Amino acid sequence: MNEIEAFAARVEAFFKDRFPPRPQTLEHGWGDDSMVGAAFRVAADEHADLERARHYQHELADAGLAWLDGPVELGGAGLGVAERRVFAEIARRYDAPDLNSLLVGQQILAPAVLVYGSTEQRERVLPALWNGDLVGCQLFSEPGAGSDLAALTTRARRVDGGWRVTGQKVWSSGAHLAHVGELLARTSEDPGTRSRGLTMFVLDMASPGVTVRPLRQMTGTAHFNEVFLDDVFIPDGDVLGAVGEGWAVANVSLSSERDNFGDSGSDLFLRLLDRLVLVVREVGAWSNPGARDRIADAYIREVVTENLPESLATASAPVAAAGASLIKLFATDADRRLVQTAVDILGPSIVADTGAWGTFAWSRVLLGMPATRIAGGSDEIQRNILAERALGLPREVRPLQEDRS
Amino acid sequence: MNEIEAFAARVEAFFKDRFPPRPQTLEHGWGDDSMVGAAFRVAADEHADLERARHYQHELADAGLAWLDGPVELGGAGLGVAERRVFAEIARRYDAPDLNSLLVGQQILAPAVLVYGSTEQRERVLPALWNGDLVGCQLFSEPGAGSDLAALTTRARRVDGGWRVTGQKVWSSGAHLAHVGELLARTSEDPGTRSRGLTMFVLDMASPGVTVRPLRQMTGTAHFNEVFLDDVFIPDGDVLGAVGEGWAVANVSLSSERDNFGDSGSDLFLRLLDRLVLVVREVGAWSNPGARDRIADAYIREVVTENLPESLATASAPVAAAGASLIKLFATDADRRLVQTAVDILGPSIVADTGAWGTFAWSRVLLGMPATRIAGGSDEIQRNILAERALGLPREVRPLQEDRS
Amino acid sequence: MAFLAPTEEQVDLRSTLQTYFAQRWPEAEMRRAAEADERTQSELWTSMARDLGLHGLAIPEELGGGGFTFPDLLVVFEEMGRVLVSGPFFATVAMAAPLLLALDDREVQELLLPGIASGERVVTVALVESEMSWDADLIRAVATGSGAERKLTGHKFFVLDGCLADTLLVVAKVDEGIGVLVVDADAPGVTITAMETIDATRRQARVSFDDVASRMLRPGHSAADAVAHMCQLASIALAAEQVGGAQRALDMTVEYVKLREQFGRTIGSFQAVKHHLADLLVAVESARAALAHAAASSTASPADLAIAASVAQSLCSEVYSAAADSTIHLHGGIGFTWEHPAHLYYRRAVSSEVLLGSPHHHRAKIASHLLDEKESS
Amino acid sequence: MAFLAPTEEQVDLRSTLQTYFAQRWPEAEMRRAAEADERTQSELWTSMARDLGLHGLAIPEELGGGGFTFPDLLVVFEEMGRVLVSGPFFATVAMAAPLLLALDDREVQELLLPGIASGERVVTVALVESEMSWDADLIRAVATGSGAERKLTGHKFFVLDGCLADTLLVVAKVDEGIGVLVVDADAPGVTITAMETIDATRRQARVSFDDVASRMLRPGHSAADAVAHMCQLASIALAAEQVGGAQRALDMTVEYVKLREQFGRTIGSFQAVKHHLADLLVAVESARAALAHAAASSTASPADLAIAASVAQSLCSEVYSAAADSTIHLHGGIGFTWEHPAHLYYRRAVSSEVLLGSPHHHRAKIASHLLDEKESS
Repeated sequence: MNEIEAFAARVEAFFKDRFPPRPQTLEHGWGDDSMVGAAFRVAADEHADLERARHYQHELADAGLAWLDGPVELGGAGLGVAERRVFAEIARRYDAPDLNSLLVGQQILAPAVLVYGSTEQRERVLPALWNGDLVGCQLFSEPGAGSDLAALTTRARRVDGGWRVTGQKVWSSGAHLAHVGELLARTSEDPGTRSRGLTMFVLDMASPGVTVRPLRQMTGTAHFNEVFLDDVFIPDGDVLGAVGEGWAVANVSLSSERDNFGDSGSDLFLRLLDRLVLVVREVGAWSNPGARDRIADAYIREVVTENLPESLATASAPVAAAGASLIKLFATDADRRLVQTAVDILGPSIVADTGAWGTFAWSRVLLGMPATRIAGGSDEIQRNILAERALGLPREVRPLQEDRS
Repeated sequence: MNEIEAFAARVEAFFKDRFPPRPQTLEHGWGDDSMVGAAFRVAADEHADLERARHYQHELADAGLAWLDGPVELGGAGLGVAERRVFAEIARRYDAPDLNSLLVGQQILAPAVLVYGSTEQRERVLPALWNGDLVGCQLFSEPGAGSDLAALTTRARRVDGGWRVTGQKVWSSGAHLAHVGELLARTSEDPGTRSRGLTMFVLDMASPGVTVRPLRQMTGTAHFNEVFLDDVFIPDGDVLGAVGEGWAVANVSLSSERDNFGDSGSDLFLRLLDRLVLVVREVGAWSNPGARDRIADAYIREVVTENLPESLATASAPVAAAGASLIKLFATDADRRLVQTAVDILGPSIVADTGAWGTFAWSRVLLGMPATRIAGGSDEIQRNILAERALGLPREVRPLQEDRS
Repeated sequence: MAFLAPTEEQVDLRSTLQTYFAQRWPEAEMRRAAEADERTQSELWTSMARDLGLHGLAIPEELGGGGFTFPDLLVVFEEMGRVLVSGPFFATVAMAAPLLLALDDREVQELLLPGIASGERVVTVALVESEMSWDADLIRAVATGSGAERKLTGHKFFVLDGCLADTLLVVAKVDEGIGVLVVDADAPGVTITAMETIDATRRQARVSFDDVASRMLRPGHSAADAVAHMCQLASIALAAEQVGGAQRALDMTVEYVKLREQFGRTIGSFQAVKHHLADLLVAVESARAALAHAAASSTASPADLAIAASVAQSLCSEVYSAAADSTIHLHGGIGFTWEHPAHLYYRRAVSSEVLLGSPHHHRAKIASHLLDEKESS
Repeated sequence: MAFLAPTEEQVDLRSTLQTYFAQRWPEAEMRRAAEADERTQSELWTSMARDLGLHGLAIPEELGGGGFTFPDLLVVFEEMGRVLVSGPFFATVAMAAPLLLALDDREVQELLLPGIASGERVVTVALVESEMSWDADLIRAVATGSGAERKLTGHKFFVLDGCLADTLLVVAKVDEGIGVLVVDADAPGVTITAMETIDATRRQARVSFDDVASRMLRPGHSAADAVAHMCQLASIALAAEQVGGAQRALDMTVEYVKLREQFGRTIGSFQAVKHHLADLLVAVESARAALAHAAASSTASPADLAIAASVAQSLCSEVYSAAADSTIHLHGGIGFTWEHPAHLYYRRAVSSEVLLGSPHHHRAKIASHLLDEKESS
C-alpha cells in the first residue's frame, strides 16, 4: 500500500465511521427533494446547519483531514493536490453535512492571512478557521462599487491604538453568522492613488457599531447581507498586511475565490445533470428527441467541466494563468443551458408544484442561476480578463482586482 | 376598378406578355440548380446577364414601370409605396431577368444624385440609371478604411477646370461593368476636419488612369473589385454636392443601402427556406425531429422578416429611424441559423456533390453567407447604431456614416 | 393576413391604459397583491370592469360587452403585461370568454358573459392533465350522461386562478367526443387546491372532480375545435403580455445602465453592454412583429390562425425570458435582490414560457404544417 | 479514463512537427497542392513517411511501424489540422490502418500495413452509402461468396481521397453479417469518380463496384465491431485536427486584431471584439479538454470509448466551425477574399463537421447511452 492508498484508507475509515453512504448511483425519489444541488438548498434552520458544519469540521481537524494542503505548524496536513482529489472523491460518497457556510472563511479570508498575516494573526486565525471555531465573511463590495473596488468609500480614520471605520458593505455572504470579516476600507483620500489608499482589516464582527441586515434575494432566501459600520473601532493588530496594501491583499482573496469556483461549480453541475436524467428516465420524457439532444449536450459540457482544470494546466502560460476565469465562463454558460433544458423538459411542473419528486425543486435552480453569472466577477469581467491576460488584447479601464500583476 | 387595381392590371399585363410564370409554388427539381437565392448565383456569363438586365430595364422604363417612386420630370412614375409593393408581388411571379447588376446605381448612387445633384446632373444621370443605359458602382471603401470612412486617403487635387485624383478603392461591387462610379475622395488635408475634407464625385469609369482589378472572393467568384486611380482627371461638373460636403452625400447613399438591404434580404431568405423545405420533404428528412424544430424556427424568422419593416414603422421615432440596422441584424442572424439548418439537414451532401438537386447548390450559400455580416456595415456597426441612436446609450469613437444626425 | 397598423382607437386606448395603470397599479400595489391571500379580489379588478369596461371589451354588445375587436383587446394585454397586472383577468377574459364565444351555446353565453363583462363573475378553464407538458389534447376526465346534464369525474392541473373562480369551464371526454362543461366552483365533489408557484402574479390550482353535477355546452357536438380556437387566441393574448413585459424589462435596463457608474463611466458606455441591449432591442421588435402578424391573423382561416399563434407564442416566450434574464444580469447585484422588480418579471416570463405550450411544442406544430401536409407552404 | 497530461515525447514531437511543417508546408505549398491535379502525390507525403515515420507511428513495430500510442498519433493530427495538410494521410492513417489493426487478419495486415507505414501504399475506406448523413450502419453493398474470395457489388459516397488510393477497404453485407473487403483500385468493375467538394484540401470520391473480385478480411466473422471501433478512433483523430485548426484560426485572428486599425484604434481594443475572442478562447479550450478526455479513453472499454469519441467529435466540430466563421468575420473584408487563408479553414471546418457523423448524430448516440440503458450513467 503506497502513501496515497494509505491516505485513502484513512479517509474512507473516517467517513465510514460517521456517515451513511449516499446511494452509489442517484435514485429517483431518494433524499430531500429540496436539495437539487447544495447551492440551491433552502435551509430549514441555518443556525442548526451551521452547528452541524462546525462540528463536522472539528472532527475533520481532529483527524488531520481539515486543511489538507495547509502548513503543519498552523494545523494543516501538509499534503498535496493528489490527496485533495482523493479526499473529495471519497467525501462525495457519504452523506456528510454541507460545509458551504465555512467556505468564505477558508477559501477567501484564509489565503490572504496565509500570505499577508503576521505570525500572531496566522496562529490566531488560520487554525480556528479550519477547525470550525471561527466563521468568516468578506466585506469588499459596496452599494456604489460592485465590480469596481477602486470606488470604495468606506473610510478608516487613524485613532489612538487603531482605526475607526464608517461605511456600508453589501453582498456579504454569511455575515449574519460570521465571527470575523475581511474588511477593505479606504485609509487615504489622495485621489491620485485610489487603489493605493486601501487597507485590509480582520474585523471582529461582534465589535460595537457593526450592524448586519439580511438582504433578501430573488430566490426568497437571505444568504447575503448588508453590513453597516458606524464608527467601529479596530485595533492596530487587526490590520492585515501593510497600511495602503489592501489592494494586493484583496487580490489574493479574489483570485482564490475565482480558483475555487471551478471545484464547486463542476460538482454542482454533475449532481444536477444526474438528477435531470433520473427524472427524464422516470417520466419517459426520453422519447422527446429535442430533450435528448439537449441532455446529451449537457453531458458533453459535464465531461469538459471535469477535464478543463487539468487540460488548462497544460496550456500556454498566459492561458493557464487565466484558467479560473475560463472555467467560470464555461460553467456559467453550461449551467444556463442546463437550466433551459430543465425548463424544456419539466414544462409547467418547474413553475407550479404538482408534488412530483425532482420537478418543482428545480425552480430554485432556475431562480438562483442568474446570480452565478454576477457573483465572483461577472461574465463580462471574466471576458475582459481572458481577452487581456490570456490573449494580450488592449486593456479596458480597470477594476481593482485586475490591477495586480 | 380603383387606381391601384388598374396599376396592378397594367403590371400583370407587362409581365404576362414578356416572361414565363414561375411555378406558383416551388417544385423540387425546378429550375437552374445553381440558383439557390439570386445573391448566390454563379453567373455563367456575367456580360450576357448584364445585357439581359439592361434590356429588361429598358422595357420597364418604356412601360413607365422602372422608377416607380421617382419624380415624373426625371423619368420616374411618381407613384408611392403601395404601387412598389404591388409591383414586387407581381414581378416575383414571373421568371424575369435578375436586376442585381443595376442595383448599386439605382439604390446607392441615384438617391445621392437626387438629393445633392445639380439640375444638369440629375437630368443626365437619373433617367439613364433607371432605363438601363447607365450602370453605376460605389467607390468608398479603401484597404486602410473599411468601416471607417473618415480615414480615407484617396486624394483629389485642384487643377484647372477640375480635379486630379489618385488613390485606391476596394470592395467595389460591379465596378468592372460600370460606366459611372460614386467616388469619395479627400480634398482637404486639415486633420482637424477629417470628415469635412471629403468631396463626392461622379466618376466616368472610362477616364484615363482608372484601372479595375477583380477581387476574387472566398466563394471563388469575383463580384467585387479593387479600383486604382492614377492621376485621374474629373471635370468640375462631376463634383456631386459642394466641395467638402462629401460626408453628407455619402450618408444619403449609405442610408439608402441600409434601407434596401431589408427588401432583398427578406426575399432571399424566403426563397431559400422554400427550397430547403422542398428538399426536406423530398428526401424524407422530415422525420428528423431536430431538423423539424429548426425548420420551424426558420419559418418563424421568415414571418418576422416579412412583418418587421411595417411593424418598425409604427415603433417609437428613434427605433423606427434605426429600423434598417435592426432589420439587417435580424436578417443576418436568421440567415446564419438557416445555413446551419441546411448543414444539419444536408449533411455531407452540402460539402461534396452527390448530384442530387438542391443539395450541393447550398454550398454557395454557405460560402457566401459570411460576407453578408460584413458588407453594408458589419453586425458590430449595426449594434452600435441601435445602442446609440435607438436606445440613446453613449457613443463610441465614430465612423463617418454615423456622424450624420 | 396583411399587417395591421394600430388604429387610432388602439393608440388612444394604449395611452389611457398607461395613465390608468401608472395611477392604479404602482409597483407597491402589485407586490401587495402578489403577497396577499389569493382569495381576496383586488380593487383594480372592479375598477377595470366598471371604469374602463376592459373585461367585456371584445364581448359583443348584446352580451353586455363593448363590441370591440380581438386586436383591440391585445392592447390591454400588452399594457397589463408591461406592469404585471395580477388576478384572474387572463383566465377570465383570454380563456373563458373566448371559449364561451367559440361555443355556440346562446343560453350559457347569456348566463355567463354579461357577468364576465361587468366584472361580477370570475370564470376559468380547467384543461390540462399532464404534469410536464401543457397539453390540451391528452384528456382523461370523463363526463357521463347525455343532453346538457352530465356527471364529471377527473383531475386537472395548472388551472389559472382556480382558487378565485366561481365558475369553471372543464374540458372532458363525453360521448360526442370532447365536451366543455360548466361547473360551479362550490359544487359538491369539486376540490380546488392552490399549487405553489414561482409567479405570485399568476396563481395556479389543481382541481379534482368527483362525480360532479355539470352542464355541457352545446350538447350533441364535439367542442374540440372550440378548445383549439380558444388556445390559439389565448396564446396571442399571452404573446401580447410577453411583448409588454419584455419591452418594460428592456426599458428599465436601458434606464439603469445610463445612470449606474462603474470604473468611472456609466456601464451603458461599455460596448459589451451596448451590444447586449442592441440585441435585446432586435429581439423585442421581432417579437412585436410576430405579435402584429398574429393579431392580423385573428380573423383568418383556422389553419392560418393556428400557425400565426404558434409563431407568436414561440418567439415571444423566448424573447421575454431572455429579456428578463438580461435585466437581472445587467443590473448586477441589485438585480437579484427581492426588493428589485427584475425577478418579478423573470418569474412571470418563465411561467409564461411554459403556459399554453412551450416554444418547442409550438414549433412542432409549425413543422407539421410545413412538412406533413400535401400542399406546399 | 483519467486525464492524461502530455508526455515528454509528445511535447517533443509537437515541437518537431511545428518546425517541420513551417518549412515543408508553407501556405503557398498548401494552396498549390489544393489546386493541383488530385492524382499527383505531394513530396510532403513521401517525406513525412521517410523522414519522420508519421504514417506508421501507431503501427506496431513488427508490422513496420513505430509502435507508438494512439494519443501520440493525435499530436500529429492536431499539428496537421493547424496547417491544413492535404492528401490521403487521414484516410490511410486515421481510417484504413486502424480498421486493419482492429480486424485480426494477420495475413492482410502483413500485406498492407508495412506499405502504409513506409508511405508506399495509399489505402482508403469506402463505407457510406447515404447522401445526406454520414452513416456507417446503412449498408446495401453486397459481397457474395464464401471464404476469403468474394464478389462485390454496390455504390459508395464520400470516399476520402478515393482517386488517390491504390487499395480500398470496402464495407459490405456478407453472409457473416458485415464484412470488410480489400479491393484493388484498378480492379475490373471498380469506377472511381471525383466528387466536387468545397474543401480542396480533403478530396472525396464516389465509387461503384460491379461484381468486383475482392478479398474478405477475417472470413467467417462479422466485422461490424471493427468498423465501429475504427469510426471512433477516426472521430478522435478528426477532433485533434479540428482542435489544431480552431487554435490556428483563433491565433491568426488575435494577431490581426492587434494590428488592424479602424476609427483610430486597433480593432482588438473594442470590447465587442475582445469578448468575441474571449468566448472563442473558452470554446477552443473546451474542445481541447474534450479531446484530451477522448485520447485518454482510447484504451478504455468499447462503451466508454464510443461515448468519449462522440463527446469530442460533437464539440470539436461545432467549435472549429464557429472559430473559422469568426475568423472571417473579424478580419472584415479581407477575410472573405480568395487570397486570405481564412476561407480555407472555413471550408475544412464545415467539411469536417459533417464527416464521420454530424454533432447531432453524435449527441443522439450519447443520449441513447444516458437514457436508454438499464444502469444509471
